[in-house]
Amino acid sequence: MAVVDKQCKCGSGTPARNPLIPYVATIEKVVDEAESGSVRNFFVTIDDREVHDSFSYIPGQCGMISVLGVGESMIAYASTPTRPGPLEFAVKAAGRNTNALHELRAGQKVGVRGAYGNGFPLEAMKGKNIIYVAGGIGMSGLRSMVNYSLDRRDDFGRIQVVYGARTRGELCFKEDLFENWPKAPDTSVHLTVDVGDETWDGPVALIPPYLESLDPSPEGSVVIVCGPPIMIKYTLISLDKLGFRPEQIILTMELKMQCGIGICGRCNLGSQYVCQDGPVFTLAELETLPDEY
Amino acid sequence: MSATTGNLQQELAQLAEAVRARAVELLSSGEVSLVIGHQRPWIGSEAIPAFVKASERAADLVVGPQCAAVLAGYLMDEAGQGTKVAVIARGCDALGVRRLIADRRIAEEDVHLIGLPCLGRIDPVKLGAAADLEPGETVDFEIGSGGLRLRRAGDEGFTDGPQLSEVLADSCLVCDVRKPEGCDELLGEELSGLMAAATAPPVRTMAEWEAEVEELASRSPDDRYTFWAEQFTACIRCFACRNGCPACSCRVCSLDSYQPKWLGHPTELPEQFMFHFIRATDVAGRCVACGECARVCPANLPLMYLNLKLMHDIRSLFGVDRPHVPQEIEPLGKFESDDPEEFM
Amino acid sequence: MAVTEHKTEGAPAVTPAGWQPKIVAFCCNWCSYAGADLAGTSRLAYPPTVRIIRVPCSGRISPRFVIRAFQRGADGVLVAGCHPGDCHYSTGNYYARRRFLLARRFIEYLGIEPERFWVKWISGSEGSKFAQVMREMTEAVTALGPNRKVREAE
Amino acid sequence: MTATPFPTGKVLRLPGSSLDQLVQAALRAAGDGAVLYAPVKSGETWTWDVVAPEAAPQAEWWTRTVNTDLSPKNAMMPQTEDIATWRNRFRDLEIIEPPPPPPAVVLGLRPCDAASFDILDDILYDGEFMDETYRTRRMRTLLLTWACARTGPACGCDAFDLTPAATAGDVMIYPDGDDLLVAAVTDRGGPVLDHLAQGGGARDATVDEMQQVAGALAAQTTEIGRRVKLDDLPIDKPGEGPPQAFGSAIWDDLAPRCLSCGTCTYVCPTCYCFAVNDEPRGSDGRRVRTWDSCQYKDFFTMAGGHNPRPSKVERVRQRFMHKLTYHPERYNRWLCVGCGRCVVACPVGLHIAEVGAVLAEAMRQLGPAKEGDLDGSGR
Repeated sequence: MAVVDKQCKCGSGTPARNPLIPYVATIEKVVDEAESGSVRNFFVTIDDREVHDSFSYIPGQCGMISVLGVGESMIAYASTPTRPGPLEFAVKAAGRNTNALHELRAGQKVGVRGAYGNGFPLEAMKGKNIIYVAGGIGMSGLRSMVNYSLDRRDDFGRIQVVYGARTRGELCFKEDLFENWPKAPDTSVHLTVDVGDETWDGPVALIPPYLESLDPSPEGSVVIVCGPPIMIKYTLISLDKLGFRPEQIILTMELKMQCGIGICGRCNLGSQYVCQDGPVFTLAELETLPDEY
Repeated sequence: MSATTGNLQQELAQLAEAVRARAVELLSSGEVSLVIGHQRPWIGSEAIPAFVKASERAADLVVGPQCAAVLAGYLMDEAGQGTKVAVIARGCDALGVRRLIADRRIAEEDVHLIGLPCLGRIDPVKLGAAADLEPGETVDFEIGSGGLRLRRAGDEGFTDGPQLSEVLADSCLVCDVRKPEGCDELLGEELSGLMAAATAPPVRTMAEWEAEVEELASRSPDDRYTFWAEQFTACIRCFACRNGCPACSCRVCSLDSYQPKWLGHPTELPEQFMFHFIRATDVAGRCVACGECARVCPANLPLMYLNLKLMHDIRSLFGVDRPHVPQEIEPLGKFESDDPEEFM
Repeated sequence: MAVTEHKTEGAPAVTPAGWQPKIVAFCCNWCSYAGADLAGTSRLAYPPTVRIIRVPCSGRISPRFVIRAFQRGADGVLVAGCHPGDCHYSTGNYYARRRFLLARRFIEYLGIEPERFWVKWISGSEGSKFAQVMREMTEAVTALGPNRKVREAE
Repeated sequence: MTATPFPTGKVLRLPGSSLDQLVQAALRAAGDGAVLYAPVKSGETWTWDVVAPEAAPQAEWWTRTVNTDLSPKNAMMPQTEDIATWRNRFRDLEIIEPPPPPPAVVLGLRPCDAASFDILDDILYDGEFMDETYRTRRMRTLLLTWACARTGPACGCDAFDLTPAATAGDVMIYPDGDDLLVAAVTDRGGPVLDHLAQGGGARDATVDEMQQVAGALAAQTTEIGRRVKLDDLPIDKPGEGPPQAFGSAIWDDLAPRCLSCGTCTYVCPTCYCFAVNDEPRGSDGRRVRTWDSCQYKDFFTMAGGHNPRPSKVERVRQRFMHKLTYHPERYNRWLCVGCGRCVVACPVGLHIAEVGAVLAEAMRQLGPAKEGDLDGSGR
């Protein structure tokens, strides 16, 4: 594409690909993460092999997945770039597009485009202990980072995963929670549910009090929180009690995103666009932005 | 409005004082928490809606033909918040509020209507043409015995302008409620000039206005389609006509719904027809002919020609004499067994 | 202001030879639909131009359905219901009568030829009337040619 | 923000009566198949649309009329535009990109409108992700900017660092009596003047002559320019806490009169927000981009129903904070060119002039900008 000098809008310059047009992709596999069927993980491969292989992203970035004829949704990648293969979108049925997505089966076509957003601050997190605090569907936003940090284990200190859901059945990525992650070196997985049942012998508590009972030390640590707004609100109070400073607390923001490339004017927190300058913000950054989310 | 004995400009000033005093009374007594009226604009000639919560701000309230906006629509947001809301209501405002009450969108006890005799509202497009004003030009008004007197930005005194009846909005020329009906109180009853003007017969009869509709209806189908196609192509789909209309009060509007999706997003002609068709047929029988849709339209579309046609047919088909006045049951909400029969 | 690439509607201006109109008929389930059924079982011939949409009552039909049909390519629309007094829901067609007395005039006012939008009361026993209405309507709409107004470009 | 200086290249003097020669020259320079956008009356309003060259207004239209009612934004970003169409046959989905638009010439847009495209470029053209449909049109469109012989009562370009003769677009046209002084601004403007020179209707003029006329036009001031002083509006640098203006009490006074309609955003040349929606027809369909307005109730509504800006107060604050704080924080330039269209079009008089004046006054009363603001000017 010809480099076009801004002052003069001239030059034939063949138009580059419109970033708003999705790539055609195929659903390889659909996995029900929650027994209630509310969360499904879609394994998606872009039909154009060359595009799929050259597709790069980092944990914390999002992509648009679209059922043509219904709409588009901005979903964080649940897969990690360190493991080549299909892109994974863990999707909760909430709106028109996600509900339509839940109707699709393996082999059907969707549109995907991405990767958008800043992703987690990997450099800043190097050498630190990481505490992942997830609630319900929030784990889909963190799983990519957890697997990434386990694939590059030496870059990071101690890893603790604190994850709570309404019931045992609602815990997502059970294979990781019960088999893979506990076996990783210097890694502990702490699970809790709001409502216990006969299949559950672990703690029954909301995340904030449970987190306080675990009493993670803020020394040399970073905590990443992801989940429904009400859970984040009270978790932040607990983290403050535990001595975590705002710069140590990393959050992922959720607003209405339509273009994903910072030009449709919808997902702003003050002058910062969640789809481009976010969705990952530290609490320190958030405190400088208007409280309008 | 023939030149009446009393000096209208003085009476308007007295009416304004009465309105401000009453607003202070209502606010300081706590009977109402908000008074909705009009205030001077920052620029331009049209007075703009005012939302007075503190009694010292009541001094901002103004009355007169430059107060263009119909205020009823605001009650959808403001009424029902726990305390009463007062509205400085001309005839059209009062009809609009009663429309919202009849549609059970707001509760009668949440609203306090302060009625005012009205000389009609000035249409800025007509004023601009008659007095050679540019859009946005700041100008002050006085009602002289010979008609409007204007003072443009930078002039010292007032100069004679057009007759008031030349620049009134179409809805005001035929208005039969310039002495408002169904208000909680009426101010200015003692102002003889204003009351005479408010109770005088309207400048034009509804039939004369509807004649324009009949003329359009008499054209060939292709001519009528071309007329409306050009108007609807100029429509920029800003929804101002819906948002200002007191009869358009659904909590979830079918124009915004996705399931079923009645209105497509493309602003191409077929969708523009659907937009205005749904708007007109949904308010048919409930429109209070206040003309707010035509006033707020940035493309100046003749939207009242749509509502007028439906009102004309409701009167001729169902014998509803004043279709714009809210009744207990709206014309399309009932039927008669001897309604006209054309479908046998 | 809509700068529209799709300014011109889809259908050609001149009527192609042997052209058959597309007529959409909203038939109330209890009378008109039964009338159409009877026309079929009595082997009454009428042109195959009608696409029937069954609705519970003529009162169920909102005038915007008619505009939607013209948008999607209908050349003629029929709304059929029970005769006043026969309505299975007793008052549905009375409300429909008022609504469509207005809607017919309003759709005409917007520029659509009146012969394209019919409203008829057809009872369950009037199979012949249904066939007759279909013949007359097809003839009228064919005379007018394809509908270009309010129609989406293909 | 320092204004762009007057052009210094080739200048031609053209009698107003031979405006069509300039139009033909521009169409030839724009490339074959170029279409002409010019002011056209649609219903009761003046807007911009593709017209035949002979149907374009005469030169005296620009003398008589201050500006069009709707902005030329739709020449670069139409209100309705297909992003793509698709054909879906269950297991094989095909997404088809629409053909690129033809080259175009926009005849006679005012300096404020031409400057609005420079502002939109910062967002839609130079950002990390370019809006390709906008960029393609922007690359293929020649802007002929017509300086203002007089300003209108609602004009306010001088309140937003512009003037009635601000240099913008590819070619500047300065009215000088019955003549037009035509000067190239960008390299793309050059060929227009070359074609015009060959046409024979124009003769050479000096740069001083043109700059003298331009200077006189640029010196005009407006009522809004005099009353709206935005220099006191502190643009807080990110990282210093929420902008002071966000917490101001003015929004509760201003917002109630808003109708939440889209008029201000749709007549505005610098409002670029859009929505993308699918229009399915059976298994095929089109993905359509249309204008959208931050004033609509559902603009910010998320799946599941949460809306961070549910009432008029938040939405009115969002619109004017975007123009007077958020955008300047990112791009160091107001998101407004003072064209005055919202001043005229808003049915309840809630527009950038009053809000700008009231907000600047509220910030003055708060005292000087915090020490973190280096030169105190906020920009």
